[in-house]
Amino acid sequence: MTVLSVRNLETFYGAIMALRGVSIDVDEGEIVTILGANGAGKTTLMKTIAGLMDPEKGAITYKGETIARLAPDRIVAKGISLVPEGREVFPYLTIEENLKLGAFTRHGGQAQDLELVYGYFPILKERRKQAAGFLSGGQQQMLAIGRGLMARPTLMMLDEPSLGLSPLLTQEIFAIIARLNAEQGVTMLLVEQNARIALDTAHTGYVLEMGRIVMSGPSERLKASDDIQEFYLGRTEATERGQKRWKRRKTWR
Amino acid sequence: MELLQLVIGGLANGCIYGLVALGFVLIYKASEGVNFAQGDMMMLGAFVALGFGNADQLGLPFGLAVILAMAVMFCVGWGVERLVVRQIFGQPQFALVILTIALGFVFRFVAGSIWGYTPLVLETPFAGRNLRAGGIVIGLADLVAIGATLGLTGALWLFFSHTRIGLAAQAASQNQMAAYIVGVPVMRINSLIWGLSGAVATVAGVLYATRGAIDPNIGLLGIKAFAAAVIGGMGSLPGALLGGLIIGVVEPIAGRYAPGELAQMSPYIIMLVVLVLRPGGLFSQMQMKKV
Amino acid sequence: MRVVFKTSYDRDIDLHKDGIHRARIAVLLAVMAALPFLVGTYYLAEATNTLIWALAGMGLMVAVGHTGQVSLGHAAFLAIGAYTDSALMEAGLPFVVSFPLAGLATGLFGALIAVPAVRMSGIYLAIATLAVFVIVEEMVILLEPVTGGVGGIMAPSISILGISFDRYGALQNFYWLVLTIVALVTWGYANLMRSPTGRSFLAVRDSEVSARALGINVTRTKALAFGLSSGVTGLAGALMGHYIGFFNYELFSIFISINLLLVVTIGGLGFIPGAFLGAILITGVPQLIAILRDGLNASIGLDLSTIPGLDTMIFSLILIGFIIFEPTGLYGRWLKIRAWVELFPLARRDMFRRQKSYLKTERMK
Amino acid sequence: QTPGVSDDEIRIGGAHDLSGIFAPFSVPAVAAARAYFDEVNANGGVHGRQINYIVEDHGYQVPKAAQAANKLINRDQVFAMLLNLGTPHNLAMFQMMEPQGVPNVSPITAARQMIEPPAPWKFAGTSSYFDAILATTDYMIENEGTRKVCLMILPTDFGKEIEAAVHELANEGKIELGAESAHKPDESDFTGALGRVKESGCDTVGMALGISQMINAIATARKLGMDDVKFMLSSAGFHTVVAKGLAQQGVMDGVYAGSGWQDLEARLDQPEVAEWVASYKDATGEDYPGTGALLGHSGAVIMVEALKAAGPDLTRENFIAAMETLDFPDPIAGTRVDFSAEDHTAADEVFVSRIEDGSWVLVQTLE
Amino acid sequence: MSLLEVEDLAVHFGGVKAVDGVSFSVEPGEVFAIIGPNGAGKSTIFNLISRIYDPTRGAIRFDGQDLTVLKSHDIATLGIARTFQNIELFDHSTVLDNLLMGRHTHRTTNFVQDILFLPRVRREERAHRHKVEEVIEFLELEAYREKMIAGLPYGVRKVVEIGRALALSPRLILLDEPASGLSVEETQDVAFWIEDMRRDMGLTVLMVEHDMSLVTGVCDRVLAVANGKPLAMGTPAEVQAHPDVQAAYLGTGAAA
Ligand SMILES: Nc1ncnc2c1ncn2[C@@H]1O[C@H](COP(=O)(O)OP(=O)(O)OP(=O)(O)O)[C@@H](O)[C@H]1O
Ligand SMILES: Nc1ncnc2c1ncn2[C@@H]1O[C@H](COP(=O)(O)OP(=O)(O)OP(=O)(O)O)[C@@H](O)[C@H]1O
Ligand SMILES: CC(C)C[C@H](N)C(=O)O
Ligand SMILES: [Mg+2]
Ligand SMILES: [Mg+2]
Repeated sequence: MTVLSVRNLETFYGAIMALRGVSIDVDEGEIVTILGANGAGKTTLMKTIAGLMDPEKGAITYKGETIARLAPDRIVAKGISLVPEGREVFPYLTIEENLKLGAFTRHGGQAQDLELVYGYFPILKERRKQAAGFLSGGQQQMLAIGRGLMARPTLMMLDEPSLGLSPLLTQEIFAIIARLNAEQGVTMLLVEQNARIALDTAHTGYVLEMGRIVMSGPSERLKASDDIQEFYLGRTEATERGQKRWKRRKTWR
Repeated sequence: MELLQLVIGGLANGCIYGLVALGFVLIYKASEGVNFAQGDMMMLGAFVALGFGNADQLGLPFGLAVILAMAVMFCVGWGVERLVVRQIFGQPQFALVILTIALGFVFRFVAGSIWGYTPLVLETPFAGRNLRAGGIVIGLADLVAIGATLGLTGALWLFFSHTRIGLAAQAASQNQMAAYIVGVPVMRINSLIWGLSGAVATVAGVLYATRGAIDPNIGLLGIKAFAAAVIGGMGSLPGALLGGLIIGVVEPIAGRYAPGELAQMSPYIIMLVVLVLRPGGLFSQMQMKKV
Repeated sequence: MRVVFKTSYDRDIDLHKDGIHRARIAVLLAVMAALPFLVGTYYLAEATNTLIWALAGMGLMVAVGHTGQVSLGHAAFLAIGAYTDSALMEAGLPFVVSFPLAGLATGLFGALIAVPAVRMSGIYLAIATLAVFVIVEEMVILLEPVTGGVGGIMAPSISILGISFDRYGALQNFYWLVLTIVALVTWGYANLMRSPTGRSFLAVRDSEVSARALGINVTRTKALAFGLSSGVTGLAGALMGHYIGFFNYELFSIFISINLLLVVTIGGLGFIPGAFLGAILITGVPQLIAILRDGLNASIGLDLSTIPGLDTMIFSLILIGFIIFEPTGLYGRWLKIRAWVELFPLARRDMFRRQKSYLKTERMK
Repeated sequence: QTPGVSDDEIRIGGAHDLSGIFAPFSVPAVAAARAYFDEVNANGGVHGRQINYIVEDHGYQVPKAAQAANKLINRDQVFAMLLNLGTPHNLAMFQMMEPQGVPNVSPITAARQMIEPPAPWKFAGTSSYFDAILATTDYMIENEGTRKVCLMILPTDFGKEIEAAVHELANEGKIELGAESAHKPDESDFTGALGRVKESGCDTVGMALGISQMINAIATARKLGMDDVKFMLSSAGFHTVVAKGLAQQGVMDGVYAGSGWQDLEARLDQPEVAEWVASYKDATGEDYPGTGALLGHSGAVIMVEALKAAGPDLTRENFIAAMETLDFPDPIAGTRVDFSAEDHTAADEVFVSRIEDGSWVLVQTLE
Repeated sequence: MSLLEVEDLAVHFGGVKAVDGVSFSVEPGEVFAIIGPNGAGKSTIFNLISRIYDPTRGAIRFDGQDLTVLKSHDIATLGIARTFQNIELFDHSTVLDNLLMGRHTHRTTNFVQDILFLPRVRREERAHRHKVEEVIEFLELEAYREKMIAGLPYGVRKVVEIGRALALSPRLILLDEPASGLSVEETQDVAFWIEDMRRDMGLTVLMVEHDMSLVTGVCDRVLAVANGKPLAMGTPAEVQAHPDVQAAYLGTGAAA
């Protein structure tokens, strides 16, 4: 069943049109990833779904309900949580307060989830009484992910969760994502630059370029595509040192 | 002995600054915005209380009048947020400064239109009643001011540090987007806080009114109270109180002992000294950014 | 939209991006210079007043708009400029000497107080400058031999090369004098903003850490900006003194500081034209309200002046309207209108809709 | 062609503080003046001309006062100015009025500069603060045993005038000077200054503060047990609300004020006064006309009387000449208006009043 | 002589020993990487070099000059430029202006000359712009030249940061996670740029990076740190093979 469906979404920053008619579907229990180059509009899409930005046109339905133009806090209350790009932690609050705020819309069961998050990221437990603003970049990213988990969402949107994380932690994060999805049936919408691990984890993928969806399908099929290999997976021959630099034109343009 | 007398009077006076300062801090804590109409909200609160309480107006009992006035001013604060402040949500803080400077004029106009510009005296049960203890005289009004201020500061402190909404308000001031992401209804919390600051301003206004007469321009006191909040370290409730008390106590002591013009300058000199030594105020809430 | 082809770096360096732009400025200047022949005394005096406010606004703009230093104390710099200029003229110096000296003295004073103040920012600096303002105010009262104390002084009459530039005796000349000064300062200001100094101001405003990492001495930059800011404001103060003719410390009240803040923010923080737009708003709109009010009374007999304070109230509502309509200042709106005209008929309404925006704490520096 | 005068209209201007800290004076003054002009206009105006009173608001800001003067004189071409408020504001406007000789009638400030240095177009409403305090202090020396005077003032021109008067008496050796303290308009605790008063052993305090401040300071003094100290206020403190406010605080004895007019309350039984109070209430909805209303009314009366006296052929010269001939009683202010070529002050009396039972009671009238 | 020498460097924040006895030296023309788990103290080492923090102990020398006695704004004058992990651009200026601000250490005019815009200011300005255009061309930022930073996507900002550092014409450039948030394709560009910086511009590069493909691709030597302490140092291959590094940092699928 489709939990989230986005139809012909257009979003502007003033005069700049960042989304030019985007349509995606996310099925229940699925992990969907969105790939796309810099400035493609991935973050804009996530923010529009989360209610942080107002679309000019188009529809967003979540479990059959229209959620476009709702206030963001109402959307969270419906079970959609976003781990935003660039951490966005509360710098003057302690780590524990940050995490507790993650569960703002919920009542009860916080303590248990707090332990769960601390279990994933022991460093957060060690520092729990410290102001979040002094954490290292990667630690803040852990906190942002932890905070997203605290909401116990039914649809979790992650905008570049691996940003600034060590290789080890990146693997762990994706393991957590896969496990939450498998064990608790949390639906995931994932934006990630590390396309390899994203496609390995996701069931379905979309490619967003210049504010438009240019390609979509099951991850396996995407992985097999030449364009994806070239531009998102980085076929190794092209990166060898000393090799002449040339760019192949993307065939969907 | 005389010094003690000065200090006590100063403390009571400082409490009024502190109370107005609390209003500033409330709004700052929830949105990092500065409400330049805070002093005028105090003025309006005093007039509303006068409208309910004075014999030639509605003539309600004093306590009831104050409570009703607080309720009315809660609605005024709340409404101002809903109708006006919300329109510039997410815009640079300067917009709020201009907006509230203009709102101050509107409040003054409203008060002037209803109650006129001639000073009026609020009738209170404690005006002119004094307690004497060992050569020290304390006005009943002073005691009420000190008590009310301590009570309100404590209650607000508890609100911010120990309630879900208080924490959410602080979160909202630090990062509005993140607060929304975790489901905090940022705008509704702002309305609430504006309402609260209206109610707090009313208490300050009533206490101020016990010391003389009120007219639509008493909101000017807001500037000094704002300074008190800032030297306390804007954003800290105890800091606001402390800032208010410092200014309140310095004033009479300097008035008594400092020569000539220095007496008038002294609160400002103290402000300058505090800020030079602690550029973020006494209870500094500033941090260096981690890069 | 007109596309400008850039063929040399000078295209970017020049003040005007193309000939049309340059021509527009020239026409504006010509009209301004011809104003005394086009309008009567009332409007000419108002124009002079507006120019002086724009000058003061540009002064404050350097601090608030370009280095992010908020000041509630700029009325003090107006005062210092006015009193210094008058004192120097009383001492026998001609205006052409006393005037720049007044600016210089005010600038030095500003830079001096900026040194301990650079560690403060935002509201903290605002309150520190407010305190400085009050102290200056007291000093004005105390320094009675120079300032006339509470009683105040008459501004000396200006004459240059035997020609009178007195505000009341020769308003046209005074207007031209003010116009010349304002034009020169605007030119210098525009130069500053296209030069390394100006860029270092912006750098300090947006990120102090980065500025340091690029080798910018933040303390010195801020002090310089504050000094320039107070210097220009001091010049405006001197002119304001001559314009009003009589002043005591009450001329330079906290309300003047607040009005100046309105000028720079309503106009558009960080944009030179914003200072002019803001000055027009702050000086012109109240007059316009008064004139319309008189007109209503005369035409349909509706006498609004029976409601005390209504003028100020309407002005406040206009301010509120403006700030809700365009929270980042009039200049921003002007740019949008221009974009709309240039794109015509391609512009779409939704292109100018305000997208939701969010604030983050400013307590992290 | 006289500016501001046409066959059926006379334009009078005024720059007031209708939204700033002195609105308590200006607002009722303008209301009262308007009410009077409306009455006159309803009865056909003066020599067939309707009076058009153009009112500008300067909010107690000097630059705005200069703008107002520019508009009134250069755009509206007013014939004369009436009830302009504020000393520096008046002085700034004088710059523009002087070259044209625009008559300035009854400005709301009792500073001496309003008529000094003398000029044909300058007229003041009441005696200056200076004269009032001189006279009042004299009275208090005589009747209240005042020997040593302390001062608590705002550093404004009216504060300075009071200071000057007290100093002059001290120089003459009539009194001794005690502690002097200056204050700010937003000060609200006077314990310290009163401590100095106590220490220097003054029996009388000359006070020139804001209205609320004076109530506060006197109440504080009584609270501190300074029961035998007398307070002397100027016309700026001669306000009904001061009497009422101090009564609320339970203190009122020994508070005196010297001013250029009489308080209304005691004279409500006089028919003219009662009638005016009633009509003022009707016109404004305010309960009770205060000081400002009284000043505004008497200014308007003077203006109308002078216009009448100047005759149908109105010029500024014959207006000024007419002003100088005025001599009539003003029952509302309780004064006698008499101008002459040498005397450009309307009412030269000084009335010393004292608060009793929450009301001002006249204790002496001095010429 | 080494260009940059760090000796027994340490800084403590309250109880947190962010950096605790780190020593290394960077040779001229070298590309040197610091890797390590999150919170290991990598950015803090950068912050110590740029004098944002005062070290608790230890020495930092650049070209023989002791950096710890300098102010943070003096560092750039010596020819050390840096980027920030979380992007610290001047948000309300254009890309071009951001890059021009990078030229600050090369200005010789004072503010009076600037206000009068003397011919000399113009001459210098042309030179600055020339240099900046080179950088723009190098980093392929042409499309963004006149854009405000505030509206740029994350990836472009990262590149502008590099550009601003390059505009300074430094001798040593410190890059804090230059490839984070970049796609594989863009990361490859970064690799090429680093190559060129070293080869064509003669720059020495010190970088922090989590993308091991970039590290192995361009670095000569790698220092691994954990908990503020050094873990291993050597060629990329050596360090990657180090068991402690694998356990603390790379995890099982070390190839990534
Ligand atoms: N605040 C803004 N103002 C104007 N334009 C913006 C703003 N934010 C983003 N844009 C534009 O919208 C487009 C989409 O940006 P978005 O941040 O969604 O990209 P993205 O796919 O998330 O990129 P990245 O991978 O770098 O995060 C970009 O072209 C960008 O220039
Ligand atoms: N100013 C500070 N105050 C308190 N602690 C700090 C401060 N700066 C850094 N720390 C702490 O020092 C440790 C090292 O931080 P640093 O930013 O150097 O990590 P990093 O190695 O760059 O990590 P990442 O890969 O996540 O960016 C962290 O635990 C951090 O919380
Ligand atoms: C009205 C008076 C009480 C004061 C007067 N306006 C002044 O400024 O001097
Ligand atoms: Mg993005
Ligand atoms: Mg780091």
